Amino acid sequence: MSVTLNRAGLTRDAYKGAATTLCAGCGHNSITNHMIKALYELGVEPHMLAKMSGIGCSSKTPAYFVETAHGFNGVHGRMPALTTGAQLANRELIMLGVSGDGDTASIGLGQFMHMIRRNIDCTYIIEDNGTYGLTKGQFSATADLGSVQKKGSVNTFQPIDPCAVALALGCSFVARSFSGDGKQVVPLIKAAIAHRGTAVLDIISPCVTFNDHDGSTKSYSWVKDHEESIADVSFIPFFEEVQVDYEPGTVRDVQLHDGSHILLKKLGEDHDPRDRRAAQHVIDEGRAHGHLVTGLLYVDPTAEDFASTEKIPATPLKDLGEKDLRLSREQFEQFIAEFA
Amino acid sequence: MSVTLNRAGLTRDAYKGAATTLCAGCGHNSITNHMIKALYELGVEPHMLAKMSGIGCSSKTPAYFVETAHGFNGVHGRMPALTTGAQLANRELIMLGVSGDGDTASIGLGQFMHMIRRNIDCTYIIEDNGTYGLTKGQFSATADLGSVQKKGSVNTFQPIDPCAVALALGCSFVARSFSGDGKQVVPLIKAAIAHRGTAVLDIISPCVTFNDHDGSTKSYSWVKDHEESIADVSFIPFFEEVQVDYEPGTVRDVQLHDGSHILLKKLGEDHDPRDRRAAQHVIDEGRAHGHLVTGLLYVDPTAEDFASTEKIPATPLKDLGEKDLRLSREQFEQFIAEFA
Amino acid sequence: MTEPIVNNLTIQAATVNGSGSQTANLVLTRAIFHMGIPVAPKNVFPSNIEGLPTWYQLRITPQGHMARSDRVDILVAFNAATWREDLKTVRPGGVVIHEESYSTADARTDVIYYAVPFAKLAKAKIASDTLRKQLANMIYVGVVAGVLGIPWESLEHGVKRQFLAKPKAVQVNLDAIKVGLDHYQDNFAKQDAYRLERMTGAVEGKVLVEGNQAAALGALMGGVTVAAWYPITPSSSLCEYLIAYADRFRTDPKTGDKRIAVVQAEDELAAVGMAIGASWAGARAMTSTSGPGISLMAEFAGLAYYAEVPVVIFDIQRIGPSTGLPTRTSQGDVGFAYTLSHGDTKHIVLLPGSVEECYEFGRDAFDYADRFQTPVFVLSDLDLGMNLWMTPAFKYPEKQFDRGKVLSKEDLDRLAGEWGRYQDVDGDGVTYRTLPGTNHPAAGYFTRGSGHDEHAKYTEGAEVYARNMDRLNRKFETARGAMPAPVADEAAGSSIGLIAYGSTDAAVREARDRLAAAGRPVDYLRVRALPLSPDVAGFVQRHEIVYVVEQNRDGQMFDLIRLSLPAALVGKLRSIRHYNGQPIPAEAITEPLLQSEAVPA
Amino acid sequence: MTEPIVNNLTIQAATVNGSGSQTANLVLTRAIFHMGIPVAPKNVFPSNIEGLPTWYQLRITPQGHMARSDRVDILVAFNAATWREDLKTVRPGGVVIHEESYSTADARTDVIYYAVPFAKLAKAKIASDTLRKQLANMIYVGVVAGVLGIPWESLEHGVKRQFLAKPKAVQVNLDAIKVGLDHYQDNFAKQDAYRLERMTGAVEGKVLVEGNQAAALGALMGGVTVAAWYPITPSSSLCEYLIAYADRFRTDPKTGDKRIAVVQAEDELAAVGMAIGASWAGARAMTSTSGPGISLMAEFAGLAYYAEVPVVIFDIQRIGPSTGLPTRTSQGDVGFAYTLSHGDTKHIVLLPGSVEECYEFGRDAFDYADRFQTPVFVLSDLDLGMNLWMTPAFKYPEKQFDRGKVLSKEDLDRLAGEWGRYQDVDGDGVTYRTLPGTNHPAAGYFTRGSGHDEHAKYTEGAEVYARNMDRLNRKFETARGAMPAPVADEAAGSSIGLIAYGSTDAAVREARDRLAAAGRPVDYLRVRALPLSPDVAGFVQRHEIVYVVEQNRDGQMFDLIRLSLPAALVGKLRSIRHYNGQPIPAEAITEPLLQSEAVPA
Ligand SMILES: Cc1ncc(C[n+]2csc(CCOP(=O)(O)OP(=O)(O)O)c2C)c(N)n1
Ligand SMILES: Cc1ncc(C[n+]2csc(CCOP(=O)(O)OP(=O)(O)O)c2C)c(N)n1
Ligand code: SF4
Ligand code: SF4
Ligand SMILES: [Mg+2]
Ligand SMILES: [Mg+2]
Repeated sequence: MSVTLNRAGLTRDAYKGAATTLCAGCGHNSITNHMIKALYELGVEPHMLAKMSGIGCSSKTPAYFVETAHGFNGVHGRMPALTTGAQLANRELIMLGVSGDGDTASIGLGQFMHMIRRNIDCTYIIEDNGTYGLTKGQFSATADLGSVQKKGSVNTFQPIDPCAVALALGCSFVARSFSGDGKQVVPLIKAAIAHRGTAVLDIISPCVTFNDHDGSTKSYSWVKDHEESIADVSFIPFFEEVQVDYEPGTVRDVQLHDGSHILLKKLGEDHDPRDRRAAQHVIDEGRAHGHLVTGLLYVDPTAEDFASTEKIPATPLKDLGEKDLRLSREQFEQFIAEFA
Repeated sequence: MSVTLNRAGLTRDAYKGAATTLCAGCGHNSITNHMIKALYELGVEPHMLAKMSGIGCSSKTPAYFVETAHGFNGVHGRMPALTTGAQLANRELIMLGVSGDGDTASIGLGQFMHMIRRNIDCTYIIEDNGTYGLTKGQFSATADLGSVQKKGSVNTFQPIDPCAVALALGCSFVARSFSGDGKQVVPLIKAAIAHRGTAVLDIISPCVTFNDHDGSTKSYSWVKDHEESIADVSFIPFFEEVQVDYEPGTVRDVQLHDGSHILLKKLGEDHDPRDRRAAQHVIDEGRAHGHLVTGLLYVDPTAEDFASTEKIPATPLKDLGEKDLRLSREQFEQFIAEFA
Repeated sequence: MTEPIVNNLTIQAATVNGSGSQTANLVLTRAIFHMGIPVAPKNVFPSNIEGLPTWYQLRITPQGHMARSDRVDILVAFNAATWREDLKTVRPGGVVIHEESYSTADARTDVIYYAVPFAKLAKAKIASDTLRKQLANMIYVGVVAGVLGIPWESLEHGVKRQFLAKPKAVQVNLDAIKVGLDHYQDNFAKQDAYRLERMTGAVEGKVLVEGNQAAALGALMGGVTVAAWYPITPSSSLCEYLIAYADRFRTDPKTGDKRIAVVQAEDELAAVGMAIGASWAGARAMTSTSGPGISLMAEFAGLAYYAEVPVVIFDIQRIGPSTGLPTRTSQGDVGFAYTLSHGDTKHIVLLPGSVEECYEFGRDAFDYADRFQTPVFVLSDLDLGMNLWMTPAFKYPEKQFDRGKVLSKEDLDRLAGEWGRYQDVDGDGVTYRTLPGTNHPAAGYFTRGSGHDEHAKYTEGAEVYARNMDRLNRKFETARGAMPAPVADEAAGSSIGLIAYGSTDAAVREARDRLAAAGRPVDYLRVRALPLSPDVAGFVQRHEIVYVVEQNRDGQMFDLIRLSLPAALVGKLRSIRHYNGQPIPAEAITEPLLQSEAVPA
Repeated sequence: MTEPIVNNLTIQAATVNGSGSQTANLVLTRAIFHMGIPVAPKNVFPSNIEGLPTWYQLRITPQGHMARSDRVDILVAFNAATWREDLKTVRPGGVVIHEESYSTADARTDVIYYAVPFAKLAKAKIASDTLRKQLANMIYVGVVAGVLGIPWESLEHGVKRQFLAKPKAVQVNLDAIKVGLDHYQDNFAKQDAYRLERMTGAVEGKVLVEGNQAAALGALMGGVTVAAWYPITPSSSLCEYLIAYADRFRTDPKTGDKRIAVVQAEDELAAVGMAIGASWAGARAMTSTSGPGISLMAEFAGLAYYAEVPVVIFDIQRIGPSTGLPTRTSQGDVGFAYTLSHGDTKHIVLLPGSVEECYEFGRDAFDYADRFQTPVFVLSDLDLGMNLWMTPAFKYPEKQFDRGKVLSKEDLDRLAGEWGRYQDVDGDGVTYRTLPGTNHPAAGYFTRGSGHDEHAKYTEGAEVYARNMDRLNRKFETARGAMPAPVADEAAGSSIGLIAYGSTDAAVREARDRLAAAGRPVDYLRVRALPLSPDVAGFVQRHEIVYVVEQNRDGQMFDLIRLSLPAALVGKLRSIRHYNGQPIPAEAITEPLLQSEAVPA
C-alpha cells in the first residue's frame, strides 16, 4: 500500500472504509478496492464526495470505502432520485452511486432510465451479479437466459442489458467491465468520475454464494453434490475473489467459483467510443457470440448535464440565503397589490 | 357504416362504446374509430375482450369502444401489471391495452419494460401526443426536444422513443403509426391482436389542445396571439381530426392544428420486419433526418409468450376448482407427516 | 315589485367545459370585487378538458361568507345539455338568464327569465370567427352587469386585471361585454329584486388569491430551492405558479441563472426522492401532490422520518379513495398522511384554514422541517387550493430562516470533531446534522434507513434500536409544542363547541353566525397542526358537547382527537362529516346542531 | 452436584452467519423433538449473508413454552468474535461448550466449561477439505448430545429428517456428530445438572412447522392460482415454499403444466398489481411482502378497495420504520395496513396467532377476499414466519371454496341481463360481479378507480358518490361480523384482562401461567382480525383493567381498540409495548403487571 500523498494531500488509507461484511470472495469486495484506488489516485477530496446507494449487498459497499465522506444508503431502487436531488442542491459534490442489478434493472429500472434521460452529473456503478444476493439468490432482470439458481429453477427471460438500454436512451457515458479486472475497472471509474453527466458503468461482479451460472447443466463430483445439499440450508463456502488480466482486443474465458464460465471480450483500439451505433453494434455482436464486451463503449463529452440545462447557478443552492431567495419588501408589496 | 355481420355474427355497431368525452379533434378519437373498425373486421367476440388502461385522456378511450366488453381503467402507469395478472388468470382473453405516453414512458416506464421482457400476450397501444393531456399539457418523456408547451417552457430533454426501447429489450412486435392514418393503423391493430406475445404499437396522436409542437419558434397573426391569450385560461378551440393517407416508402409532411409540422416516413416493402437490427437502423436514420418512421418495424412470431413459458395450462386458471387445486386428503396427511 | 335584494345573492353560471366561460366568470368576479363587494367563487369543474358540463358559483354577501351555498339566485344558463336540471336549482323569485333558443315551454313560472339571443348576437357583433365562440361568454357578463347594475369602470378593471399579461386581449373582451350590456338595456326592463351597490369597508386591504398561488408564494418566501413534482389535479397549479414566480423573481436577468430548480419528475416516488436527496444535501426542498401521490410517497416518507431528513410535502387533497373524483374536494388524507409509511412512523402535518395560512404555513413548513429534521406535510385541498378566496393582503416575513441544528466546519473544530449524528445532546430529541461538502474530517456520516446507533453506525442491537425509537418519540413531543396553536373563539361562552380544520373553517364561521342569530351560539376551536396541541383537551374540558366537523367519511380527525384525550373527555365528542366532493355548506353544520336537542335553546 | 434439571433448559448456539451452523441447530432441534420433548427454537440472524454473528436459541420446557426467554442454560460458543459477550449471558451454574482455543483466563467461575478442540477434531476426523468447515458444526451437536444424553436414534432421525431431499448427505453428517459424541464420552465426566429424558404425551400428534411454510400450504389449499411477489426478508420463504409445493403438487407429470402461476415481479407495485389483475379476471390471487412492500402497495390497495377487487396480501412483518432491521420481528404494520391508501380506505386484516392459524387464515383469506370483494391482509411476522413452531398437525379443510357473489351466464340469462355491478340488492353492501369471458352481452362492465354509479358508469355526481361510499361502509360492517372471532379465556375470572394478537400469544400464555402461579391469574382475549369484533367491548366491559400487549412502539392495536369502545370503557385500557426487534418474552408482560398495584394479590 502506498504512503505517498495524492493531490488532496492524503494517503491511500484515507480512502478506506469500514470492514466489509460481504462474503469472502464476493466480486463487490474487489470493486470496493478498485474504488479506493481510483479515488485515491484521482485525489478526490473526501468531504466533496457523496456516496449514494440503494439496497442490496452491492448497495452496502459505500460503507466500505472513504469512511469520512458522506453517504446515503436510501431505499431499494430509488437511488437515482436521491442523487438527482442532492446534485441539484450542491452542484459541487462528486456524486458516486453504487447499485446492484436488482436495484437498477428490476425495481429501479424506471428511475435509472429517467436519470440517464436527464443526464444527471453522477457516476452510476452497477455491481452486476445477475442475482439478488442479499435476499438469497433469486434471479434479477440481468440474469442470463437459462441460468439456474441455487434453489434449482431456470431463468426463462431475456436479460435486460443495462448498457444496451442506456445506449438506447443516448446515455452520455456507457462502459462495462469485470470486478476481477482492476487494470480495466480503475481507469474506467476515474473516467466516469471525470465525465460531466451520467456515467453508467456496468461491472460484472460474481456472487460466489448464489449465482450459479451453469447450474445444474453440468453435474459435478460427489463433493459438489454435498456442498450443494448442505449449502442450500446455510453454508457459504469460502472463496478467493476472481482476478483476471487480459489484453485489449482479446477474449478471456473466466471460470467462476462454481466451475461455470463467462467469456469477456475487451474492446480494442479499433472501437470508436464516440460512435453510438458502433457501440450498439459491438454489444449485439458480442451477445451473438456469447461474449460480454468490456471497456468504454460510448462517451459524449459534449452532452450538457442536467444542472447546466436547468441553469442552476455555480453557488450551490444550499448556500443561498434570504437575500437571494426572498422577494424584497418592495417587490413583495407590489406583487401582492396585483391580486387586488 | 356497414350492416354486414362479421365472423362473430355482429354488426359494426356492436363494437361501439359510450360517447367520447375527449376534445373534438383529439387524435385519440381517431384511434378509437380505428379500434372499432379493426375489432369488427377481426370478428373479436366482445365477451372475450379485456380492455385495459392506465390514467389519462388516452386511458379513458377504452370506454368509447366495445361497450359490452369488460374493461379495467386502473391506476396511472400500472396497466402492464394488471394486464399480466389478468392474462395469467385467463389465457383465453384477448388483452387489449391502451395507454398514453405519460402513462407509459414517464410513471409507467419500468412496468412497460418488464412486461415486454416477459412477453405478455397482449396488445399495448400508446396514444402518443408527447404531453400530459388530462393534466393540461405538461411535457411527457416522449416530448420532442425543443418543443414548447402552452405555458411557454421549452422541453430540454431527449425524448424516450418507446419503439427504440422496446427493440432494445427484444420486444416481439414493434410498430408505429399516426392517428390520422386509418389505412395503416387498422391493419397494424389487427396484426398486433393476432400476434402471440407483447405487441407494442406507438401511435402518434396529436393533442389539439395542449401539444404545441413548434410553439413559439414561429410567431403568428393577431388572431393567434389572442387565441393563445384566451386559451391559456380556459378556451379549447374546436378542431377537426387530422387525416392522412400516403404510400409506403414515401414521406408525408403533416401540418398540425397549431400550424406545426411532423414528417412521417412510411416503411416500404424493402424493410424486413424480421430483422431487429434493421429496425433499430431505420429508427436511428429516421431520427437523423427528422422523420418519424411508421409501419411494422419488427416482429418475431416465434417468440414464446409468458403464459407458455410459465407452462400455464390451456384451461383458464380461474376455472380450476378444489379437485385441481387442493392436495387430496391422503397427499395432505402424508405431507403433514413429513413435518413430524 | 318586491323588496330590493342588495349585495346578497348567488350567481350560478352553467356552461360547457373548455368553452372559455372560466375567463368570463373571473372577469365578472373581479368586477364585482372592484365595487367593494365581498365575493366567494366556487368553480365546479369536471375531470375533462372539453365538452362536459361545468358550473361556476359566485356567492355575494355583505358579510363576506366564503362557504359554498346551495341556493341559486341568478342562473346563467349557457349549457343546453344541463339546462333543464339547472333550472330546478334556482330559488323561487330567482333570475334565469338563458340562451333564447332554450325552450321555456312548461318551464317554471316562479322565476324571472331574461332570454338572450347570445348566438345571434355573437354572430352579428363579433367579427373574428376564431374568437366568436369564446367571446360569446363575455356577452353574458354584459347582460349580468346590466341586470345587477355593475358600473363600466368595474367591468373595465375586471377585464384589465384578468388580461394583465395580455393587454392586446383587453379591448376585444370589453367590446363583447358591451354587446351584452347594450342588448340588456335596449331590450329589457328590470323585473327582479336583485341589485349590486358599491360598498365601503368590506374589501379594503383585501385581495383575491388561490390557495395554490398562496402556497407557491409561501414556499418562495420560505426559501425553497429545489422543488420536484409530478402533475396531478388539484395540485399541479401549485408548482406551475412556483415556476412562474421563479421565472419572475429568481432568475438572473444577465446570466439567466435560476436560484431554484423545479424538476418535473417521472412520478411521485421520484419527486419525493429528489426532494429528500436535495434536503439531505442542504437545500430547502419540497414536492407537491394529491392523494394518489401521497400513497406512492409512503416508502420514502418512512425513510425521511427514520433517517431524519427534512422535506416539505404539499398534499392538495381531492376526494378518494383511489382516483376518486380528481376535481372534487375532500379532507380525506389527514389520517393516512399522519402515519404515512409502515412501521411506527409519524409525521408533522400542517392544516392551513385559509389562503393566508396557505402562504404562511407554505413558508414556515421549511423551518419546521429543518428544525425537526423530518417530513412536514401541508394539507390543503381543492376548494382552498384552486378557488379564489378573499383575503387580507399577505404580510412580509419578519423572521429569518430557521435552518435548525446544522454543524458547520467551525462548530466541528470547536467540538474537536466529537459529535454523534443521532446523539440527543440537548435532551429535546432533536440531534445535530452536518451537510455534505462540510470541509472537516469528522463531518461525514452514513445516512441509512436501516438500524443505526448514536453515531450513525449500522447496528442490529436491540437496546440501541429501542433507544433510538424512544428518542424519535421525544423529538415528536418537542415538535408538538412548537406547532401553530389552535385558534379558539369561546366568546359565545356556550356549552357547545365545534372543532374543525382546513377549508371547513368557512362553513363553520357561517354556521356560527346563523346559530348565534338563532339564539344558539357555539364556541369554536380550529386545529392547525398535528401532532395535536394539549389545548384541544382543554377546549373539550370546558364544553359539554364538542362536534368535530370535517370533510371525510371516516371522521379521521374525530378519531385522532379521541385518541389524544384523557378517557374522561372522550364521551363529549360527536362527529359531523360531509363527503360528497362539494365544499361543505353551512347547512351541513347547522342542521345536525339545530336538530340535536343537545343544543340549549 | 446439584439437583438434576430435566427437560427444562435453554440452549444458545452462538455462531458465525453462513458457517453452516443453522443445519446443525436444526438437527439438534429435531433430535430433541424426537425424544418427545417440546422445543421452541428462535433464530436470531443478521441482515447479512456471511460473517456476522448469529444466535440460535433452543428453548426446552416440559410445558412447551414457545416464547423467547432471556435465560441461557447451555451456551455453545462457536464465534470467537462474540465469545466474551456471549459468556455473560449464561446463568450461574450454566454450561459453556466452547472451542478449546478460546481463552477462559479470568473468565466466569460460576459456570461449567466443556472446552472442545473442534478445529483439531475437524482436521483430524473429517477427510473432505470442502466439507470440513461446515461439518465442524455437527461436531458440537455430538458434544451437546453427550452432555444432555440424547439417544443415537434421535440424532439419526434428526439428520434424516433434515436431509430428506438429500439422502447422500446423511452419513457424513452422522459421522461428524459421532466425532463429537465420542470426544465427549472419552474426555469428560458429567459435571452439570442438565438432562434430557424421553417424554410422552407432550408432542404426540404435533409437528414442527415455520409460519411461512404453513401460510404457503394454506394458500395452496385455499386454491391460489396466481401469486406475484418480490423478494424481501422475512417474507421471501413464503413464496419460495409455495413454488416448491406447486412443483410437487400442482404440476402435471405428463405435460409439465402448472396449475398455478407464481411470478417474481419487478417490484411490489407490480406484484400487487398482477395479483389484482388476476383476481379481477377470476383467479384466486395473492402477493406476499413485508413493511417496505406494504408502503409501495398503498396506491393499488386503494384501487382494489374502491373498485372492489378481491386480493390477498401477506405481510410478514419486520421491524421498521423504513428498512429498519430486516431480520428482526415486529407488529408494526397493523395500523398502517388497516387504512392503507389515501382517502377513506379501510381493509380486512387477519391476525394469525400461531402457525396453525397461518395455515388456516392463509387458506380462508381467499374466501374472505372473494366474499367481500376487497383486499384481505394476513399479518404474520418474522418470529411466526421464519421460526419452527411446534403445532398440532393441520386439519384437512372440510369446506369448499366460497367464491362470493359471481354472476354466471346462466344467472344473467335468468336476470334477463338486469343487474348493476355496484347495486346493493341484498342490503349487506356486498354487490354482484361478473368475470371477463362470461358469454353474455350484459356481462361486461367497466372497472375503474374513479367515481362510478350502481351500474359502474362514470359519474361525478355528489349524491351517487356519497351513496357508494356509505354502501362500502355497510359492506365493511357485514365483514366485521364474518371475521374469525376473538378467542377468550376468562376461566381465571380475574378483574384483570389481557388483549393480544399474533405471535405475542406465546409470551402471553407463558405470562399467564406465571401470574397464575404467583396467585395473580389474568383473563385473556386474543384478537384475530380487523375490523374488531364487538366481543372486544364485551371483554373490556367484564374487566376492571385491560392491558393491550403488542410488539410495536406506538400501541397501534391499543389505539384501534380505544376507537372501537364506547367512551365509558376507554379508561380501562392500558398499553404494554415491546419493540426492540426480539420476540417479546413473558417478562415483558409479567413485570409491568406485577409492579402495577392494580393487580389484586
Ligand atoms: C421495497 C423493497 N423490496 C424488497 C427489498 C428486499 N431486497 C433487499 S436487497 C434486494 C435485491 C438486491 O439485489 P441487487 O440489487 O442485485 O444487489 P445484490 O445483493 O445482488 O448485490 C431486495 C429485493 C427491499 N429492501 N425493499
Ligand atoms: C399517481 C398519479 N399521479 C398523477 C396523476 C395525474 N395524471 C392523470 S393523467 C396524467 C398524465 C396523462 O398523460 P398521458 O398518459 O400522456 O395521457 P394523455 O392525457 O396525454 O392522453 C397524470 C399525470 C394520477 N392520476 N395518478
Ligand atoms: S451473497 Fe453474493 S452478492 Fe451478497 S455478499 Fe455474498 S457473494 Fe456478494
Ligand atoms: S386534452 Fe389533448 S389529449 Fe386530452 S382529449 Fe383534449 S386533445 Fe385529446
Ligand atoms: Mg445483484
Ligand atoms: Mg399524452
